[in-house]
Amino acid sequence: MSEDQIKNLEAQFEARIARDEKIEPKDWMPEKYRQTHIRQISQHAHSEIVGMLPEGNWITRAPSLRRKVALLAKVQDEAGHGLYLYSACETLGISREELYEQLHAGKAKYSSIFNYPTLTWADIGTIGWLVDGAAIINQVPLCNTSFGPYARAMVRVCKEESFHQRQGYEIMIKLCEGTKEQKEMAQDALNRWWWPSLMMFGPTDAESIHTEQSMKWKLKRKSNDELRQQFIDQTVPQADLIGLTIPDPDLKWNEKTGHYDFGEIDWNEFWQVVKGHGPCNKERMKARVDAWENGQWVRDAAMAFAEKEQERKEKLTNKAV
Amino acid sequence: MSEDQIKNLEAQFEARIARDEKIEPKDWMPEKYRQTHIRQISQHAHSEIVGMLPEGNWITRAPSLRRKVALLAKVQDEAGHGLYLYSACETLGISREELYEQLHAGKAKYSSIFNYPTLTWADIGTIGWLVDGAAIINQVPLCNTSFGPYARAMVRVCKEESFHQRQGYEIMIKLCEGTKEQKEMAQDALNRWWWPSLMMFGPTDAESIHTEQSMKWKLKRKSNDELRQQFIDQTVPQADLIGLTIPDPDLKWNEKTGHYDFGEIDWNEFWQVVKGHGPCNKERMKARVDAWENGQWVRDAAMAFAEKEQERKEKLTNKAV
Amino acid sequence: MKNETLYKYILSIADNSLILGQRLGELCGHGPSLETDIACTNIALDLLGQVRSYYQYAAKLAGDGRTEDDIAMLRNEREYLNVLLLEQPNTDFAYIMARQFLFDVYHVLFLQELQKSHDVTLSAIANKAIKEASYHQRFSSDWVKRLGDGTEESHKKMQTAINDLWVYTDEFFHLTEIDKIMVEKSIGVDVLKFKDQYYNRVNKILEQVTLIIPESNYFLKGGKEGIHTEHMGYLLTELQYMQRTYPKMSW
Amino acid sequence: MKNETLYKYILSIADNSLILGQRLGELCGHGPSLETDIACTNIALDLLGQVRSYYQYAAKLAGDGRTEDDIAMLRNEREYLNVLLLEQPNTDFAYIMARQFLFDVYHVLFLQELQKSHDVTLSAIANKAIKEASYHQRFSSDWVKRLGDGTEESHKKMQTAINDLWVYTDEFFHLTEIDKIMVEKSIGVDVLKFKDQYYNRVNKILEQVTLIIPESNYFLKGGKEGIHTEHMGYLLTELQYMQRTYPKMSW
Repeated sequence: MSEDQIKNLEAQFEARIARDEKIEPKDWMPEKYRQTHIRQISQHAHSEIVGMLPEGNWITRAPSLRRKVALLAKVQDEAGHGLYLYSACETLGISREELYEQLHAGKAKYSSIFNYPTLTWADIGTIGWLVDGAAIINQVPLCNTSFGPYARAMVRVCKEESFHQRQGYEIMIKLCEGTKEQKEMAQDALNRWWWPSLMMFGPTDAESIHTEQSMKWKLKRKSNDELRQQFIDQTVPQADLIGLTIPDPDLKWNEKTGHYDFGEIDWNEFWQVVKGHGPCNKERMKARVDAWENGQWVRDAAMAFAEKEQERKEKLTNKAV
Repeated sequence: MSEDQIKNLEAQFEARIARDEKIEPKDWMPEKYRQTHIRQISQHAHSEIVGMLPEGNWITRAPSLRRKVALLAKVQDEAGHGLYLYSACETLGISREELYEQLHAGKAKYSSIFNYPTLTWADIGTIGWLVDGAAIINQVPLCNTSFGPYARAMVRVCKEESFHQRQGYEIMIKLCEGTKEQKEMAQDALNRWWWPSLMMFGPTDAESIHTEQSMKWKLKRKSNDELRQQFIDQTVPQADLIGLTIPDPDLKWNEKTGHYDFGEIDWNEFWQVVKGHGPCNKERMKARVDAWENGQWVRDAAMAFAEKEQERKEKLTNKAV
Repeated sequence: MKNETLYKYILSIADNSLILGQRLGELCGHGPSLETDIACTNIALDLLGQVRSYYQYAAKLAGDGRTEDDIAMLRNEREYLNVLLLEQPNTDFAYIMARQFLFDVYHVLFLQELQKSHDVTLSAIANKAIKEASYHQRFSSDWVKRLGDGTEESHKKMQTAINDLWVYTDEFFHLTEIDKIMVEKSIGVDVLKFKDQYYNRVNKILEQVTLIIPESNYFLKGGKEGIHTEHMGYLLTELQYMQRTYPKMSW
Repeated sequence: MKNETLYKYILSIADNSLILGQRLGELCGHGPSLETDIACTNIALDLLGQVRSYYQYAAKLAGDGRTEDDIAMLRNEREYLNVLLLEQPNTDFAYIMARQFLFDVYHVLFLQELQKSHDVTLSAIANKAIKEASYHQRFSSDWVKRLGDGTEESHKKMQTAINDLWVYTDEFFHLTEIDKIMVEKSIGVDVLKFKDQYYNRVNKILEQVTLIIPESNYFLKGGKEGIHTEHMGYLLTELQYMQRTYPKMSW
């Protein structure tokens, strides 16, 4: 293809996106579009499966059968999200194995929030409430993103995430209605998860890269800071409602802007965790790599068996013929 | 050596034993004496180290700091017993590694009692009270056995075992003085450990082998059944004293014999466990083999380091010269 | 308690599903693939769903204010009545699937009979649960076959798992005093009825993939009488942690 | 509580020994040799002995009827004040010895200072404990050297352990508000005083056996404020099991 032809294709491509048409896997797309989507969708998929770990940590210790069942179902949903996000990613010409390798080699990222430990039962409520809450704010706009398989996956993900978010908040309500110990547990969890949750929206706009291109491709519709503000404005009243205090002395309602002002985020902590030195980065990666490596013989066996079955079937067919 | 010479040596040897002289490792001894002692001493050593496992199972869950410390110390004593019994055995010309190999390959035995699980805290008391109690009855006569290193090891072992036995009984006293739940826990443990404890004295005399030879060498002074009777006669009043019921409906005092009559032992269970099919045989062996295999690199490193140190020392000496 | 025998009988059924569900819950996020993770979680969810129905019924019978959670999480080890097989640890995926398979075949046969119980609640629970159990059986049989007839390594691992867990299968067919009374009253299941069928089904699958059927005259039991293996205590420390640490709270 | 600051300060010392003692207790019977088993148990025994003295003192200060065991075993996770290093699992013998070594060097330096405390009880406990800690330090340093300069495999394992645990060393030198008040009152130890000495000692041993001193600007902390790692919860389920399950009983 000549450079002109490519330019032409690109122009048509951008026009389609501008018209809100969906790009499908078989369609022509610029290599950068493909790469960016592989990176973002896989990062999203990895986040789902790494995200199973902190919550999975409380399955055996859930305080009631009802909560145990709900938590199991939630973690299972995350595995499901991982599954269809990996599938969406595979339509771009990369295998799940390759994506895993990138994760295990530390080349691919996942959401930093999952590098914090779950220390009490209230953390499970808080993750649902804050972490899923933040995720939804990040993800809802993606239901209309330009790449079809990703957009469709996100519709389903967002629906389930909302359910998880409500379920998490309900755990918190219950704790806050409970004994002094339970309420303290809830407050303590909020104290520990609040700031990491704000960091989920990424660096401030001033420091953020890729934004312009992502806006054009509808991978992003609002800036990090706008989304963060939206999250804060939405969450503060929820905390108030159940009598929890946001651990930010600078937080206050600003009549003029119609938003909450808030304190300075500890960006040192943010970068420490992003760079792999958070409280659980090593454990999370070890858990994933161990699961993968310990499962190798199982996957090999399944493959070998499937091949044998195929052979048996073929023999049978040949005989029949 | 001619046959006559050997017979002569054997006669002298038996005479020494008959005079209660101790046989020392450097002394001449019949091969059968050596083999029998290797078998018995190593079996005893193995019992000590396998015996660490059921009790070790409660170290992390001991109910108080005082009990945790006492239990740790007890298990440590058992490791110590293992250590000097292996040493006594090594004087007969076999290495600790070989002895371990025999154990791990299932060729050497250890006391079957340790193939029962410790299920509650009361089991720790019961093991001290009954199992150590039975062990002492088996072992006290060995303090005067003919083979010097074994006899001397047994003096120390028996002293510590008595301490453990009292400590175990004291745990039971405390439970029986406690709440209804605690007393039930004590009774339940007695119910589960009573019969296996009786089996510690081995098959009935009618079924027992090796006894005559062992009597001569003072490896044995009383028959299995006599020792078992002694144990029962000693233990029943101890149970009465703290209000526990021996789980044997046929148990009753026999005025005529001056002993307790007791019910039939389930010899099927005895042989099942001896043959390796008891509740924990597999787990115990796995724990030992795992410890040994996982420790290989550590022992290798220690050896390599020691050699390097030696070389360094030699170099230094050579330089000095 | 008026219906103490029935109450205990219910626990002996429910505890099986609880303990197996707990073991499967440990795995979540650590399986060999996302698909197996999801499937194992599904099984755990089914089992715990059944568990809740059973314990809710037991709680009603107890009538002393105890809830399903009190019954599930506040008994002492000696009061749990599950068979020993189900508390065995997640040694590797072969053990996990062998344990599941050896249980599922039993579970389906058991529920088939329980459907006929004169106790309508038990019969209704069984009626719902059997569909789930049949699915579990299909899943675990498939994996026994896959691993048994996969690679040399997987065959060896599956054989080891079957050998090690085999000693616990006979306990399914050990009738406790409670079982006998319940059978008498046409509430409980006479497990001996389908013992041959159980081993036939199991053996058929094993033979199909050239796994050797263990020959042993020695079996282990005790769980049904509340005498467990040393693994159980540790499982309970986690299962009970919250209920023990924060007594009488609502979550 | 009148002396709440002192009380918490004592816990922050005692919890270190308790949690490390608990970790060592898990090992008993599973070590690479009888000799190491005995030595590790010895260390656990020393630590738990110290622990008892500290908690008995704390119980006296609390004066609310709580015993050493209540304090040791009936707090919630957030109330344990040990540093994160000591709750890290017994991954392998290299980790166990590296963890021990990194603590022992600190412990000796800490107790040296605590001996000078104006609180006579703490000073007396320190006086006794320092002899034990010095022995531990000798033992663990020897093993760091042995594994560091043993085989290629052991060197690699020891380096990995040091690398992974290094991030927890800085927490020793993090002064909490309680620490500061106690230093102020000449009761507590100003750990910053011997920070350089600590790293000098540690580095000297590591260099001696060509282990690379990790260079990291990132450290982890939280334990001193009761914010632990995910390992802690599981450790506590076992440590607390009996006290939680059978409350208010005497053993």
